[in-house]
Amino acid sequence: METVHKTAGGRPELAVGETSIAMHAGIALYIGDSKTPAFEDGRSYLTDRALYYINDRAALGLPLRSINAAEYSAGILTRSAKITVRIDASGKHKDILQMQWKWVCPICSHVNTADLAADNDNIDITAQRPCVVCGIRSPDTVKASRKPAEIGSTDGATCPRCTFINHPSMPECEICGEPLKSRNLAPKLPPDSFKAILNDQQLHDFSQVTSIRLSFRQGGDKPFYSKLQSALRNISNCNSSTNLATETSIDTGRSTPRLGIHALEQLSLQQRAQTSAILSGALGDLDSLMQHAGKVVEVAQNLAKQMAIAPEGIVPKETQERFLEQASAMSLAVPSSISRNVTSNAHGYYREIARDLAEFLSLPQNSLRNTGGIMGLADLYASYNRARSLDLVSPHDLLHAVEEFKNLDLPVSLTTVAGVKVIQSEADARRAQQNLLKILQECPGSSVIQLAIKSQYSTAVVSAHLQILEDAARVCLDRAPTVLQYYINEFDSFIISRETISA
Amino acid sequence: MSYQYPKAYSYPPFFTKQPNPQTWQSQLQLWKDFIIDWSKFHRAYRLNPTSDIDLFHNQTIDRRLSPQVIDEILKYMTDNGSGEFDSKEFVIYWKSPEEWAESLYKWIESTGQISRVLTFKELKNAPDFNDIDQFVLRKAIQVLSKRGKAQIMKVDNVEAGVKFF
Amino acid sequence: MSYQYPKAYSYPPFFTKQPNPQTWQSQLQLWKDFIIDWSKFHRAYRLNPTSDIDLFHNQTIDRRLSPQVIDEILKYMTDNGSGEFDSKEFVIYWKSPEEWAESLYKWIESTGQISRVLTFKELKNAPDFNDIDQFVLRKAIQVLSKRGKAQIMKVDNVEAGVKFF
Amino acid sequence: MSRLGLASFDKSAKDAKQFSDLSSSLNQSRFKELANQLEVFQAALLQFATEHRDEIRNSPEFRSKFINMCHTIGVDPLATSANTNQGGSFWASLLGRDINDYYFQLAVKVVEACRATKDKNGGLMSMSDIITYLGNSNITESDIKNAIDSLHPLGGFDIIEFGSKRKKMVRSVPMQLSNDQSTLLGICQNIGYLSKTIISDNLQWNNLRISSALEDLVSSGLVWIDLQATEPRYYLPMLF
Repeated sequence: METVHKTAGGRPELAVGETSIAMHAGIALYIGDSKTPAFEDGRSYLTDRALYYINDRAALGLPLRSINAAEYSAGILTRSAKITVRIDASGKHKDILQMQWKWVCPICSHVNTADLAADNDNIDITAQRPCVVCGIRSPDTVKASRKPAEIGSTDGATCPRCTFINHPSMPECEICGEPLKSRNLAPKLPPDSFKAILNDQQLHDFSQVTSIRLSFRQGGDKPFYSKLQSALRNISNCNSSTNLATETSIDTGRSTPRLGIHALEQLSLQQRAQTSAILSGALGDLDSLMQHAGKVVEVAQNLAKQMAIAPEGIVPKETQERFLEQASAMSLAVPSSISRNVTSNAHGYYREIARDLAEFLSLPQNSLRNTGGIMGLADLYASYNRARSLDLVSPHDLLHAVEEFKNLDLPVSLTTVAGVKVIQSEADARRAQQNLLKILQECPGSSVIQLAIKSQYSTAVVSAHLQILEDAARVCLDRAPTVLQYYINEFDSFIISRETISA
Repeated sequence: MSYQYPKAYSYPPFFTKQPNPQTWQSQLQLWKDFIIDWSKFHRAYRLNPTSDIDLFHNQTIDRRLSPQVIDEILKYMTDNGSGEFDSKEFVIYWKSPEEWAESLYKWIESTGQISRVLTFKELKNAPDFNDIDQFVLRKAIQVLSKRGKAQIMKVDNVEAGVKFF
Repeated sequence: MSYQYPKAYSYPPFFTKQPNPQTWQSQLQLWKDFIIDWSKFHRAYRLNPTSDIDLFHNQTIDRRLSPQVIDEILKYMTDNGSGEFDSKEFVIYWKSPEEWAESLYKWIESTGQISRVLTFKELKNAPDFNDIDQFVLRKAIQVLSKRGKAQIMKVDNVEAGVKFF
Repeated sequence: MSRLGLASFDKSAKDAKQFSDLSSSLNQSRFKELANQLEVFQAALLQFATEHRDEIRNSPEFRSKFINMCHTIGVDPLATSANTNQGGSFWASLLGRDINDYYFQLAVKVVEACRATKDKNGGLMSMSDIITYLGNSNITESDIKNAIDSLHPLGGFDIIEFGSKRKKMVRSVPMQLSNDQSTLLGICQNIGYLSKTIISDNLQWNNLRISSALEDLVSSGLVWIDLQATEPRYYLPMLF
């Protein structure tokens, strides 16, 4: 039995081409016959190559090859069903027990995994690597807080260059990055849970373990057992046959080298069978997957809804931030009231697109001047992505990017004209209005469509500008029998000329 | 010498009520001035808003004011003291009752007819009063009586004439 | 291979001037493209709007364009540079004078006839020029002369030929 | 794609009660447990997508089913672009950038198709016409629907249905279709064209109602008129 690496998602990191067959939660792992608190509740994964046991404290894996036999004992009354697995402990697998450790950094609440190589006799905890995100080495005992001032100033590490009082465990100054003379913090013992194991000497050298027992507290034992049996049969067939490295993953690009024609035939045969099974199964899988997912997302959204009205104090800022980040990464339909405080790096990204957009609009052929200073967001989306042609930007991101214009003091702003979301450049809009006035000067009584043809602006843009000019009393209209026509507003000049006569 | 129509009269938007309030105000004013100017030239005292509407219809550019807009203009003129309705017809004050009253009193004084009673008919001998509209004349007299410079004399409750002081 | 009429040709409203100005604009454009496409296929240079109107008359669906609408379309094409009237007939530029001028000059260069005088008839030997319409050819030459690449030579005031530079 | 009813969340009267329940239920551990669940879901989905990456990419039917499935559970895979600097959205890594690009490219083409034909059809174009216009056979109507849904944040594009055949039309111009207008467009789809007699026979409307509805349709460019029939006929625009 060896420990394995876990993916960020808490699943065993599978080898190339390893496909998972079954997974069940609510399982307790007995080492030999005795229970261990660390493995009270976890998930068991079965793949075509190994049996894994994972919970938030540890990740153990047992290659199917080293399993001699698996026995099933049904659950009676309170005793839950169990599967006992006999292991060939002939030492074929000299492993170094590697426990994998997961700890949440109290500063930035990033989940780190640390490797603690513990070979048989001494437990040597290689110096814990600092938290990947914020670089703080996090002995559990230090109650870190962002504001260094809180802890005694003598305790803080003042930065030699900018005299900023840093948090004692900061490797370099938060402000100017000057490396602080890092006082070598004695590697503290890992979190208490690990100590528990050390105390009650439960920790075995797994390589000597001859049998483990999986106790199914939440049912699902029978299907898991039958799949385990069939997986073991496959492995034994493979052992007996030419030890063929069957390539089961679809993505042939990463296939392992094949051996001879015979192998090739069998491979393509198997693959065709595999893909058709998968394709038909896929949708089935998809449905079952989505059912499960639906529940999770629903819970997430209910919580998001409650967090929307939670007063600031109830949910700590960092956890809310982390949840938001996760939710937005999965683009959960998080209520807008929450997503307004979109995490900072999202803003950074939107500002990136906004700058790119501004550049795009500065090119003469794209300038808003051509369209009368106004462009609908959908049209912008089409022409901008047409120009990008690769790595297209989603409508949702484009909208957020356009909203960033005001922060970059670009002369373009997001507004709504006649119910349509548009971007408008004040300068070009005024220029367009002057242009329309000039056309009306030359041909008074033009209709919207005539103005649109002469100015090359869209009819929507022309009517928007006419509305503005009318509000400013620069233009007035004539409801001719069939069509609405526009004139330069000359009423005032009539009044003045009238006064000269009657004065 | 035929009447000189103002430039606005051949400006098509003149016949469309302008949505912009500011423009509409100047439009109202222009219509008022035009109507006064036109009726002064033609010494027309009365206007029937439903029948004589050729004033509001420019054949050459085929544009006309809609009845509602005509009403709004006449209401504007009433508020503005440049005319008022005498039942169905609209009386246009291209010369205001005050102006009429003043020139009437000046004539009474210059012809030494203070404290004499004159019939309505005799008053029409005043300069420029020959074709004065009865309604307007009466308004002028009211102005003078309010100023205590004239009084309508009644004989067994029938208006006989006016006495000036 | 017979001419493929566009789908619009069998769409009855295509033969009625659309009241909506925007729709009418796109209808004009459709007719222009159709006329150009049709004449290019048939290498027809001229069109008499009053006589050869079968182009504007779809027997199968019994719809035809009225003469006024035909005129509006031809006027639109003129403004748009896709043709012009040569007295009664309308010359269709399914290939614009500029394009003709370019291919003519390329041929003159490639055949080393720069600075030689060629008669109009000889010009028809240029590729694709065999059935070129006289009016269009002349237009092409005008384009070249404006660019200083060609000049019409006259002999005792009669056009004899064209010299290229 | 409307949010999962969250928009209708009513903050008003029941806040007080909500707070008391909330403080008791919403504590650190519950939240942590949820975070775990989210991670398991992400991992399971990632695992699934890596296994079925080719199906998702190649079969349009599978692709739109996958995306519709995501919509039903309130997850919008097309919401974020592929290369957000958060290392690419979860979905981009899941679906692969070319899926995102596929739908965003389609959205671009739909916008262009509607713009190009706006003058001829008044900004109302049938889904089938769009597919013909785009000339690419394996685009399905649900692909177009997903593309248009993704345009939702930008506004200006939506899908309306009318007529007994519930024909889907894409509307790219802000217009308010009155009921009368939609009914007439529906009939026009079935019969091929409209005329005053056809309408009065089918709907028994009075003349004023008929002519004003027809006039509205013409003035908004939604129908073309043919005056050379026995009586004026009104046709739906065609994809010329």
